[in-house]
Amino acid sequence: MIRLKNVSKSYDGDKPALIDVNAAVTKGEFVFLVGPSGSGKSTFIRLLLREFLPSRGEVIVAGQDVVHMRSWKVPFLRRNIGCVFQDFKLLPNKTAFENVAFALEVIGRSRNVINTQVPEVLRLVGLEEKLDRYPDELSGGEQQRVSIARAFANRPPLLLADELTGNLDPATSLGIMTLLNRINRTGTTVLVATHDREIVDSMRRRVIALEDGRIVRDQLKGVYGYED
Amino acid sequence: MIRLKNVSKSYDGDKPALIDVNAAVTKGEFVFLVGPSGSGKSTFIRLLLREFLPSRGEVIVAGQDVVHMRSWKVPFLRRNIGCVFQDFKLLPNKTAFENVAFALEVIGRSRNVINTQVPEVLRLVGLEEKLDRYPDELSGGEQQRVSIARAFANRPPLLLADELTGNLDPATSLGIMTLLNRINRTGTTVLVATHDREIVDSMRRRVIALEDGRIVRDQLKGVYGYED
Amino acid sequence: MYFIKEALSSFRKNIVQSIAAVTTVALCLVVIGLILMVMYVGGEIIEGIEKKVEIEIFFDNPETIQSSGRVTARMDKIQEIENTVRAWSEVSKVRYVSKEQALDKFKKDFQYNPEVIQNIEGNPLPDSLRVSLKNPRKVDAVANRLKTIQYVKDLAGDLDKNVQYGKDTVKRLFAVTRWVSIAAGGFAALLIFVSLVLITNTIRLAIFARRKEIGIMRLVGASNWFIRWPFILEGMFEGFIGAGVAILILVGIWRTLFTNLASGKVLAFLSFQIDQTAFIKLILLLALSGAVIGSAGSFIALRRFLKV
Amino acid sequence: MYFIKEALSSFRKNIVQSIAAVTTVALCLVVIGLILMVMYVGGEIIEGIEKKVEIEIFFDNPETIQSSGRVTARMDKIQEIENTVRAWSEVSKVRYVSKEQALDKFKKDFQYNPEVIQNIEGNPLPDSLRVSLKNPRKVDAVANRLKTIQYVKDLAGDLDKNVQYGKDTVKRLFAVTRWVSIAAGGFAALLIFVSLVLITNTIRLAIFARRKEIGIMRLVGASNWFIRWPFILEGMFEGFIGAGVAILILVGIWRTLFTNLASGKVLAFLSFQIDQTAFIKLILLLALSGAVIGSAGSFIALRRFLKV
Ligand SMILES: Nc1ncnc2c1ncn2[C@@H]1O[C@H](COP(=O)(O)OP(=O)(O)OP(=O)(O)O)[C@@H](O)[C@H]1O
Ligand SMILES: Nc1ncnc2c1ncn2[C@@H]1O[C@H](COP(=O)(O)OP(=O)(O)OP(=O)(O)O)[C@@H](O)[C@H]1O
Ligand SMILES: [Mg+2]
Ligand SMILES: [Mg+2]
Repeated sequence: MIRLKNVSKSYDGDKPALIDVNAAVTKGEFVFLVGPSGSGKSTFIRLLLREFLPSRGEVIVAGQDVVHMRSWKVPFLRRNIGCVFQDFKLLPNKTAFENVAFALEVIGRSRNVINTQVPEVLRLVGLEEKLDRYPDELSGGEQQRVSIARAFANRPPLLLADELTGNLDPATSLGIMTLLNRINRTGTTVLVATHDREIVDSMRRRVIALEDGRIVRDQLKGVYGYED
Repeated sequence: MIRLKNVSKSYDGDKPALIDVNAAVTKGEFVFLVGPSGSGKSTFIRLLLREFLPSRGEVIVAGQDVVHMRSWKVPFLRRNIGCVFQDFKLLPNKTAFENVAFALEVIGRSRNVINTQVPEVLRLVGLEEKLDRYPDELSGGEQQRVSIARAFANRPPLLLADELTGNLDPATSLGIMTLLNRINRTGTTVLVATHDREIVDSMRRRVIALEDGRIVRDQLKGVYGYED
Repeated sequence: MYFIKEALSSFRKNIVQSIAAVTTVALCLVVIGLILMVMYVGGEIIEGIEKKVEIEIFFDNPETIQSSGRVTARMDKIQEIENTVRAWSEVSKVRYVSKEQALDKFKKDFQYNPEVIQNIEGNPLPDSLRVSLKNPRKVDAVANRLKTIQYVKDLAGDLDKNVQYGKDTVKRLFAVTRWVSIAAGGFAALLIFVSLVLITNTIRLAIFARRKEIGIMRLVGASNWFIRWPFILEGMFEGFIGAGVAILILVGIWRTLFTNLASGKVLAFLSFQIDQTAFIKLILLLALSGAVIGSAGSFIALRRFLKV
Repeated sequence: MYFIKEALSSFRKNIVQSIAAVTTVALCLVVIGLILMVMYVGGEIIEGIEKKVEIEIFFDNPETIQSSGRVTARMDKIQEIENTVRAWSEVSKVRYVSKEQALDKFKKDFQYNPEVIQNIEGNPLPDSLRVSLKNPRKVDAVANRLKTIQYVKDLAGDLDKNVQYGKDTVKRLFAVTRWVSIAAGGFAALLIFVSLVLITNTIRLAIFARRKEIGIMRLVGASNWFIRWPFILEGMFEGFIGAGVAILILVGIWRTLFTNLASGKVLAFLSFQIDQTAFIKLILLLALSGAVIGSAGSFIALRRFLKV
């Protein structure tokens, strides 16, 4: 599903955010991406989405070479990836409903499907009462949940999540993780970048640990880390 | 330092975000504000900053009646409050350095003071190498730390922090909390809204718990909660 | 349809930018519309002045002709010339002015100098034909052609002296009208150019302010055209409304001017008139260009944010 | 100073909006500058035409005077009138036209109708004084005052007939020039108004796009003036640069027009000239108004985001 070969990425001139990263995630896996702040987790995820190109190396997502992909094909790649962004990236002029609906409109779903599916997804993340709120009328955690709902609304084969639960209390986090688990069990590949030691430790899934842009650990049934 | 009397706040027409809240924080205290997502923590903090007025009740900060305050006095109130915002609220057109410097320029500090103090503060949060980065060239956690640096750059008597460590790994979080502790010991009143059970439980400070807009617990040397 | 709904809701939700765009389009079109109106009216006036250019053929006095022995059928010959010339496609009107009419005119011109009139004995003035042209700019060619007519040669003798059209005056008049038209046209072109730049500027600013939104849409997998259509429709919509507002303002100005002018005495000598069709054409032109400018502006402004 | 540094860096960092604002200011000022120039030149031309209005005093023929027994010192009396009138503050020029000069002119006017000239015996034309005015609009008053001079009464006899200034022509001329000025002035006023709206619009859009930033500044404790100054300075700066660009463009247009016109023959009869001072004044006016508009625009646009 995902393969990175000798990938490096440096933002213009700076010391690289990712250095010589090699990783492979097979279809249906559930992977945590951990590492201290600024270690390159978001960069990793944004490379998979082709938000930008790597400085060096090869990135293959769902069998497609992301680096040499024609630019008109990029939207089609992204439609197969659901992504929860660290800063949510909600459209400020659309309500929670419309934000989620947009991801479905993009792939041409009919009004009918949208009208039944969107409230359903928002219910799953506990926002059934806030469908018509604009992002700035939602609390931080609620915005994050809208972003989560949008990411899996169209049931993509690959789900990326950057700092999935940073603004959520432990109880809600647990609910979301259970949800992800269920989605994963239907065959979706899931990659979650997180700082939440509690969650990583309790789930015991594969853990890839980054530090200063390098992979320092890649462990099946891993834990958050050894430190402190 | 802070006193709320029968405070309610409802955003236009909706079910209220805070209901009949009474709380008092004395000078020098260290208080955690906890509660599930959407329970009103951010609303609580924004009332203290007079980002908006309560629907009912009295808010007193540093001896001043915030509700009946003349609007030209508001900037002076805010200069005595350092605040870490849940969404960081960094100026996109200013570098990390300039963002922190702005908080000092506002209170009329000289260039000299700024040039020595700002790098010092940014060093404390571990960003000494990224002074000249713009916010969108920083990782989520780094942005959060710039926001933290800005909040205590001018050594305000009151420090508010909304979701202080949501984007930080446990090690960095611990560093920040140690820093806050030190600042608190110099006499600064600190109020932290957080979901980080680990931190709350390890610090054993006063905990105010909100649920659905009501204070459900106010406990000295408290812990995050009983759930799960 | 999805795109239209999307465009309308975006128009509503970004009302500040929408209003700015509509205002810009409206004001620019009002200015352009006004200058087009002025150019139209000015053109009519200039045409009116140019129409006054006429060629005069002065005929030799009958006595002179008599002496050369060709008296008979003089009026027939003149009639013949008149008919021939009237048939020419360039000619709009041919008028015969008799000796007596010429003298009347002369007396009127000199009414304040009675001495001049008193000292004239008999009627020394010649009779003449006055030829008006459809297109006064052809006056040179027509005059030359007139001089080749046998009867004109017969009756007017010294052609250079007797076939006249104030060559220099005409030249100067045409030079002036030409320069006025060029200047007005240049100014109008400048205004149109300026308007285009200002409108695309406004739209560009509005879209620039939403570049983050566009980025988000792209990250969620929207194709370029999926993003573009609502913006283009919104621009078109704004252009349309702007043109509508411009039309209302223009009609208002037009009405006030007309009532004011009709009540004053100015209308009379300016022969101020625009026909209905020209006005309707102007309106449609404005509405259309508003929509085109709006959508084209959006399209252009979007380009730089849609590089995948 | 802090605010200036802040304004400059903001100008640089929001380059898209800055360019938009500068372009808008520049283009609007170019259009306004052009119309002011055209109005200035047009005013000169109109003044030139109006200057041609003159009052003619035709004197009765010496024979007539002789018969009433007052021949002596006729030229002295005319000289006397000339001197008196020349001293009047409204009068710019007084010119004596003798019988002979008048006849020469008459002969030239009628060169193509030799019969008319041949039939005039002697010189029936009168001698006259031609009075030009500084302000041609006072022609009525001056004419009436002329008629009260004793010598004029003596020498011109029938005053209504012999003191002449083409009353109707003058009235019509003034009506036309008045309407042209009003129309041009109205158009200029409209352009200025439109420019103001468009410029504040652009600045408003730019500031609107940064409303979040303004909100953040306020949350961090910045006072309203602390926020406002950089924006105002930035607007002033944009206005200044815009005016500078406008001036460059205007000078460019001016130069090209001048060389083109000077080489053509048009310059001659339009007596196309602007004096240096007027042009410099225009430039300074534009620069100043650019800065004022820019800063005022910023100030206005900021208001709604600075309600604490
Ligand atoms: N646009 C950018 N330009 C320059 N440097 C950048 C940019 N984005 C990120 N960086 C740098 O790259 C490094 C990795 O960033 P990244 O966002 O991947 O970290 P992260 O692991 O997601 O951190 P966090 O947990 O704080 O979100 C950081 O040092 C950051 O400063
Ligand atoms: N501008 C707003 N307009 C309407 N409702 C709002 C607005 N801001 C917040 N709310 C609602 O008020 C409630 C409390 O919001 P608040 O932001 O205080 O929650 P919170 O405790 O900070 O949650 P989180 O932990 O997710 O940040 C939520 O239900 C939210 O939907
Ligand atoms: Mg990150
Ligand atoms: Mg919150």
